[in-house]
Amino acid sequence: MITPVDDFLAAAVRTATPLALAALGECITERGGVINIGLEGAIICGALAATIAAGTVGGPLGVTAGFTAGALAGVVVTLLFALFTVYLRADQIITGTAITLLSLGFTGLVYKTVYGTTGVGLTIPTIGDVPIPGLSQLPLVGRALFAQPVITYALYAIVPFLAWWFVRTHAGLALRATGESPDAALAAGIQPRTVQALAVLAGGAFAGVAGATLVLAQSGTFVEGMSAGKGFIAIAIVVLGRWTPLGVAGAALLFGGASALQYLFQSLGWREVPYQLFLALPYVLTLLVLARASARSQAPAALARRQLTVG
Amino acid sequence: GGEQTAATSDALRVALLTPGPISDQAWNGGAYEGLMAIRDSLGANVSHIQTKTPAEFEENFRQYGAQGYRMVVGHGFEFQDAAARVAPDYPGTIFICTSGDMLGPNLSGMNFAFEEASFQAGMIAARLSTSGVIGAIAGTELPPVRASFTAFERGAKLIRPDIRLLVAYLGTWDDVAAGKEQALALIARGADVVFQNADAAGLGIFAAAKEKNVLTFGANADQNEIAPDHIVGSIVINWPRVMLTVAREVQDSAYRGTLYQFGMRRNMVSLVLNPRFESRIPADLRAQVDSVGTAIVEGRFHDMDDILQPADRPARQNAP
Amino acid sequence: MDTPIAAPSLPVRVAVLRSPLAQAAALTALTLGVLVTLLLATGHDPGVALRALARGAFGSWYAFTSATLVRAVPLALTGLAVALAFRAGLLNIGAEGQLLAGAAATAAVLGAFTSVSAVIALPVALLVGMICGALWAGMAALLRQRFGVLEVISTIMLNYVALYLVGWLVRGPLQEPSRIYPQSEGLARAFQLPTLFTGTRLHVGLVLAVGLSTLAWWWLRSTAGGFRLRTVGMNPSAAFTIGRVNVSRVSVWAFLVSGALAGLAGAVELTGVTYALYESISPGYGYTAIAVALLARLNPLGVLGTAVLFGALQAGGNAMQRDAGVPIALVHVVEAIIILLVIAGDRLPATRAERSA
Amino acid sequence: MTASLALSLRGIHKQFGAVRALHDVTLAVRAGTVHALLGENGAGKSTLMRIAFGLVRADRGTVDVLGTTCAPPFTPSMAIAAGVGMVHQHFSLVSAMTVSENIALGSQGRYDPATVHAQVRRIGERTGLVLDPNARVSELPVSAQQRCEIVKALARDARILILDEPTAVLAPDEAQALLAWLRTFVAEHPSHAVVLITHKLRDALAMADDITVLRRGERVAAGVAHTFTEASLADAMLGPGERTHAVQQEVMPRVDAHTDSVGAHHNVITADAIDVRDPRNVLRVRGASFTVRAGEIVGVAAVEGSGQHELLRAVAGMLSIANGRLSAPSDIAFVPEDRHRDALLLDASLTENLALRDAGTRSGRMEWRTLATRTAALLTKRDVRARDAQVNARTLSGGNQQKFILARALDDAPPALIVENPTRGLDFRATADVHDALRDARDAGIAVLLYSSDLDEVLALADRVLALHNGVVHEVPRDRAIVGRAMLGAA
Ligand SMILES: Nc1ncnc2c1ncn2[C@@H]1O[C@H](COP(=O)(O)OP(=O)(O)OP(=O)(O)O)[C@@H](O)[C@H]1O
Ligand SMILES: Nc1ncnc2c1ncn2[C@@H]1O[C@H](COP(=O)(O)OP(=O)(O)OP(=O)(O)O)[C@@H](O)[C@H]1O
Ligand SMILES: [Mg+2]
Ligand SMILES: [Mg+2]
Repeated sequence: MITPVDDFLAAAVRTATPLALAALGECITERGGVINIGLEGAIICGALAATIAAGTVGGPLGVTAGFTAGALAGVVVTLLFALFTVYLRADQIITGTAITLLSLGFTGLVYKTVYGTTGVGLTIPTIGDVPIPGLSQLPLVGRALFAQPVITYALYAIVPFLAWWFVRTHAGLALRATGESPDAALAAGIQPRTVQALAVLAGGAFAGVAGATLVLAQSGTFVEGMSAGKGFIAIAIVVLGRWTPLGVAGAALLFGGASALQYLFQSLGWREVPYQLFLALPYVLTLLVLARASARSQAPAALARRQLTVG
Repeated sequence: GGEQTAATSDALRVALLTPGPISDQAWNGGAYEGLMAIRDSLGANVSHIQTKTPAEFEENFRQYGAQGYRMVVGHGFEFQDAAARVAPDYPGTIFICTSGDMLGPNLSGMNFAFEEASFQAGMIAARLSTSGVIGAIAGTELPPVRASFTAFERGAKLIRPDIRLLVAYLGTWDDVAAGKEQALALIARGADVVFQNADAAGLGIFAAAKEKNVLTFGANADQNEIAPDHIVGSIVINWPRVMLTVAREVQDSAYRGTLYQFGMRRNMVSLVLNPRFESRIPADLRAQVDSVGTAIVEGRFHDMDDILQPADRPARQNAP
Repeated sequence: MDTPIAAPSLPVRVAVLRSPLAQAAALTALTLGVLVTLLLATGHDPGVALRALARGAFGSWYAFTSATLVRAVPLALTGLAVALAFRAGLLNIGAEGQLLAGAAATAAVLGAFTSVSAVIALPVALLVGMICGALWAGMAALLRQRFGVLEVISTIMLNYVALYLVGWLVRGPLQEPSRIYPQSEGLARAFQLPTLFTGTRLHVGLVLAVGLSTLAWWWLRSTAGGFRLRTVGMNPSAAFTIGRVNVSRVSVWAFLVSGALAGLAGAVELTGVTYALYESISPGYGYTAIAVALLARLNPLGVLGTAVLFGALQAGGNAMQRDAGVPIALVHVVEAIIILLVIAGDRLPATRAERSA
Repeated sequence: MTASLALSLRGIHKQFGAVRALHDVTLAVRAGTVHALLGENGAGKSTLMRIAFGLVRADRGTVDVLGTTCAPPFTPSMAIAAGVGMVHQHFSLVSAMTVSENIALGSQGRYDPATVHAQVRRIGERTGLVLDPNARVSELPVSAQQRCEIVKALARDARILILDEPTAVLAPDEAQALLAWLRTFVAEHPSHAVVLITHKLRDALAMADDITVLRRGERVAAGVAHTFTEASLADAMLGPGERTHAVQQEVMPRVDAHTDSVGAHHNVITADAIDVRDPRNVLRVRGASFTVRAGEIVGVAAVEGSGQHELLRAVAGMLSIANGRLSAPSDIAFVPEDRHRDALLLDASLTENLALRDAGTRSGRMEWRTLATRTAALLTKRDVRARDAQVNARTLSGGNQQKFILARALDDAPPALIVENPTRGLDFRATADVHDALRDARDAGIAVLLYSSDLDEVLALADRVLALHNGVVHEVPRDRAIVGRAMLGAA
C-alpha cells in the first residue's frame, strides 16, 4: 500500500540525491578553503559524459561506464578550475563563473555534434529502483529510503564515511587544516596547494557523478542546460549543512523535501494559488531554516581567501 | 546557429530568433526546422540567433533590418513589442512574431491553434484514463499554453464530464529532472494521462510516463517515437509548411500584413496519433474525434470560442 | 606570517608589469590561438567569426552604442552594487534579485501613474525601484544582522524568490490590460528614458551609470562615509576597536545602497530598454556583475571598463550568431575563454614573481 | 667537529625583493646545547630559522641537520622527518581544531584520538607541559597555545627544537619554567639541541650555552655565552655607539628604575563596583572599583584569563557594563594587544590608518592631504621608521607598527589611554621607545591604564598597581612579591 506520504518522501530522497552528491563534493572542496562556483559546470559536463558513455556502451554495463565517465568529466573540468585558482591563485568566483559558462557552452556544442538536432531521446540506459527486501517494507521511510537507485544507497555509505574521514584520518585533518589556515598546514609539513588541488578535483568527481545521476538515475536523457542551477543550490546546501557531511546530507534532504512538497502541492490541483508561490517554496523554506539555525561560525576560516587586490 | 548558404546576392534572406535552444525537439527546434525548409526549398539565405532577454530583441531586429533581411521571425509573444518598435524603421523587412497579435504594414502575428488539437487530445485522454484523473504540465504559463490546457480539459469533459485535470508548471523549460518529478507527483495523485507542453523538460515527463506506465502526449513536433509505447499522439505544428507559407508570400511580394492563424483548417496544426495506439482507441471515440476535427475545419465548432487566443480578438495595431 | 600561501600580492604586483607590451602580446596571441583552433575545429571560418564578434561590439556607432553600451549600463550599475558591497566585506550575490525587485517596482509605479506627468512619474519610479532594490537587499541584511545568516546563501535564495515573484506579477497584478501576455503594459513614450543620441538605443541610463560610478569612486576615496565603509571591509575588528565604527550599521547601509544600485539597474533597464516588465528581463546581469566587479578589483571606475568589456563580449556574441552562424553554445565557449585568459593575464605575472620570492 | 653539530647553516643569503634579509649568515648549533639567536626586530632571526625549517628557501647556502645536508627542495615535512621542530613566533595552530588534532596534523593514515591523547599525557608527565587534548585551540589562553606548539614538535620526536620568541607571550613564571625545561631537554638528550630566539638578553645569558647575534641580516657576533655581557650583546645588536640611556634601561631593567609621576591630579576614570560580561555573556569582572587619575599610570597585574581583557574593554567603552557605575571620558584612546587583528588596516596606508582613529565619528570630506602631512609629522616626532606616510602598514616591522599605533593613540591628546601588552614581541630598542612614549603621555597629564602580562613591565611603569584575580580587583602596593601573590589569589 503506497500512500501519498510515501510518494512524497520518495520524491524528497530522489530530488536530494544529486544535490547531496554535488554538495558533498563541494563540502570537501570548501573544507580545503576553496569555493568552486564552477560546480554547475562540472555537473553538466558529468551529465553529458554519462550520456555519451552509457549510450555508447549500452546495457547495464553502460550505466557503470556512464557514472565513471561522469566522474572523470567532473575531474577534467575542475582541473581547469584548480589550475586557475590553486596554481595561478586567480579569484575563485570569477574563475568559477567562467568555468560554468564554458561548460554550458561546451556541452551544448558536443551534444549537437554527437547527436545532431534529433537529440538523444530516451535511449540512454538507466538504473531503476532497487527495493531492498524487508527494509523497503518499513512503514513511512521504507520506500523513501530503501526503494531507490543504487546511487542513493551509495550515499548511505559515503556520508558516514566522509564524516568519519574528516575527523578520523590524517588526510581529513590535513584538509580541514588547509581550509582553516594554510600557514599552519604548511608549518605542519602539509602541502596546502596539493591538498587544495585534490580537494577541488574530488569535488569535481562528485559533481560529475551528480550530473551522471541526473541522466542515469533520473531523466534518462540529456538536455542542454539540464543542470538548471543545481550547482548553485548545492553550494547553498553546503552552507546550510554547516560544512559537515551529515549536515550537508540533512540539508540536501531538506531542500529535496521542500521541492517534493512543491511538486506535491501543485499536484493537488489548487488552481487559485499562483503556481509561482509553490515554485518559490523551497527557497523560502531554506531561508526560514537558516534564520532558525545560523551557520556563520562554522565556515572554514580561509574559505575563498581572495587573491584580489583592491584598486 | 544558422548556416549560411551560398546564395545569389538577391536571394531571399530570412532570420529566426528563438528564445530557447533548437535542440529541444519542440517549440524552438520546430521553428528551426521551418527555417531550414525555407533555406532548402526557396534557396534562401538564413540566419538564426538564440536570444532570451527582451533587451536584446530590438537590437537583433534592427541589425537584421539594417542588413536587408526580408523576413524576420521572432519566435514568441515576447518579441512583438520590440518588433513593433523596429518595424516602421525597416519597411523592407517583414517582421513576424509567433503567438503575437500585433499588426502593421510589415508586422504580423502568427498563431497556431494549438487548442484545436488539444481539444481532441483531451477527448482521447478522457477515454484512455481509467482513474478519471488526468494531468497537464508546462514550463511556464504562456498564452498558447493556457489556451491549450483549457481546450484539453474541455475535450476531456466532453467525453467524461466528471474527469479531473491537474495542472502544474515547472518554472523552467529545461530542467528534465523537475519535469519528471512533477509528472511523478501528478501520477501519484492518480493521473494516468499526462498532457505536456514543456519543451526540453518534457523529456522528463516522457521518462516518468515510461517508468510508471502511464500515457502522455507530444507537443509542438511529432514526438511519438521518443516513447513509442507511452505517447498516444503528438500535437504537431507543421513547421516547414507554416514557415514556407509565410516565406513564399514574402518572396512573391504577396504579403499583405494580416494576422496569420494556422490551425487544423489548413492542416498546419494536427493531432498526429501514434500508430501503435490506433487500435487502442475505440472506433466510436475515433469517429467523435474526427467529427470534432471536421467541425473545426469547417468552422462549425464553437466550444472554444471563448478561449482567449490572440487571433480571436481584433488585432492590435502597431502604433506608429 | 608570510608563507607562500597568503603572500600579499600588492608589493609584488609592481615588480611584474615590467614588460607589459610583451606580456599583452603573448596573451593576445594565446587567446587568438585557442579561439582560432576551436572555431576551425567546429567548422567555422575564424576570420568571419572574429570579425563578426568585433563588428558586433565595436564595428559601428550603432553597434557600440546600442549593443555594447546598452548592455554595459545594467552591468555597470549591478557591478557597482556588487563592488560596494564587497568593499564593505559583504558577499552580495543577490544583485540579480534586487534588479528584478527594482524593475518590478518601477513597472508598478509607472503603471499606476498613467495620468501623472512624466517629469514627476519617471524620477519617482526610478526612486521607488531603488528603494525596492534596497528593501530586497535589506532582507538579506536583516537575516545577517538578526540571525547570522550568511548573505552568500540568503541572497542566492532571494534571487529565486524574486524571479518567481516577477513571474507572478506579470501574470497577476502587473499584467497588461488584455490579460493575455505575461508581461506588463508597454510604457508610453513619455515614460521611456530619453535616448542620448538619435538613431541609437543608448539611453540616459549611461549617464546615471557613469555618474554614479564616479560618485561612488569619489565617495569611497574622499568622504568619511566612504572611508568608514572601506575600514569595515578591510578589517571590521580594527574599525570597531580603533575607529569606534558601528560595524553593523555600516554593513546594513552598505547592503541597502548596494541593493538600491541593483534596483536602479532594473528600473533603468525597464524604462530605457525593454519598456515593459518581463519574466526574462535580466539575462543574469546580476550574476555577471560579480565577475564585472571582481575583474575591476572592486574599483567603481574600473567597473565601467569591465562592464563595457562584458557588454562587448555579449554584443559580439550575438553578432557571431547572427552574422557568422556560430551557435550560441560556441559563443559561450568563446566568451568563457576570453574571460579565463583575462584572468590568467591578470595573475600569471604575479604568480611568477611570488614563486621566485 | 661537524659530527657534534646538531644544526648547521652556512653561507645563507636571502633577499626579499629590495630587502636583504640575510647576507652570508652562518649558524652552528652544537649538540646538547641551548643556542640563543639574538637581534633587533627585522634582523633576520625568524627568516634564518624558517630556512632551517624549510618554510623559506634560501637564495644561497646549505642547511645540515644532524650531520646530513638537506638538498633543496627542502620542505617542512622533510625538516620534521629530519628531526627539526619549530615553535613559530606567530603560532601556526589551527584554532578551530582541538589540541590533539593539531598535534596529529601532518601524519598519514588513520587518526586515532586515543593514541594522541596518551601521547599528550606522556609528554605532559615527562616535561610538565600539561594540556587538555580535547580543548579547542581557540579557547586556550596563549600560554597553553604556546605549550601546544611545543608539544606538537615533541610529539614528532623533534631532536632540534627551534623556538621563535617563545617567552614573549608568557607570564614571567611560565617563561622561567619553560626555559628551565629547555635546559633539561638538552641535558637529558646529549644529541639534541635548542635554538632560542629572544629579545631578553638576560634570558640568553642565563640559559644559553652559545649565542649568535644578527644585525641587519648579517652575523655580527657568535660564541660561548659566558664570553658575552649584556652590554656587549647590546652593542653587537645595535651597532657601535647606538646604546642610548633609554636602551640601557631596557637592557638591564631594574624595578628601581621607575620614575615617579610628576604628580597625579583629578580622577579621569572612576569605576564603582562594575560587573562585566564577555560577548558570550560569561561574567568576567565582578564588582571592580578603582580610579585612574590624570597624570598617572595604573598598572593591572593578572595572569592570563583573569578578566583583564574584558576590564580594559569595558573601560574603553567597547563592552557595556552589566552592573555598577563607570565614569570615563568618551574619547579614551585604546591600544589593543593584537595589533594585526584589532589595530591596523594592514593593506592601507599609514595615513589611512591614522584616519582610522576617528573613522566612526568623522563626517564630510576626508582631508587626505592634511592627514598625510599630520601622519608624516607623527612619524618623525615618534621616530616611526617608515619610508613615508603612504606605505601600507603591513610593510612596517612589528616594532614600528606598535610605535605608530601608540603615536596615533596619543595624537590628539586624549584624556585617557588604555594599553594592553604594548611591547609584546618588540626588541629592546622599540620597547624603550614605547615606554618613553607612555611616560611622556603620563607626564603630559594623560590618565594611563596599562596591562602587561610581563609583571616587570607593570612594575617598571605603573605608579599604582591593581591586581586582578578571577575577575576581582584589589589595589596592591608596588612590590613584586606582594603583587605576584595577589595575582594568584593569595591574600
Ligand atoms: N615574507 C617577506 N616578504 C618580504 N620581506 C620579508 C619577508 N619576511 C621577512 N622579510 C624581511 O626580512 C627581514 C628579516 O625579517 P625577520 O622576520 O627574519 O626578522 P626578525 O629578526 O625575526 O625580527 P623580529 O625580531 O621582529 O621577529 C625583515 O626586515 C624584512 O624586511
Ligand atoms: N608583505 C611584505 N612586504 C614587504 N615587507 C614586509 C612584508 N611583510 C613583512 N615585511 C617586512 O618584515 C619586517 C618584519 O616583519 P615581521 O612580521 O617579522 O615583523 P615583526 O617585527 O616580527 O612584527 P611582529 O612583532 O608583529 O611579528 C618588516 O620590516 C617589514 O618590512
Ligand atoms: Mg621574528
Ligand atoms: Mg616580531
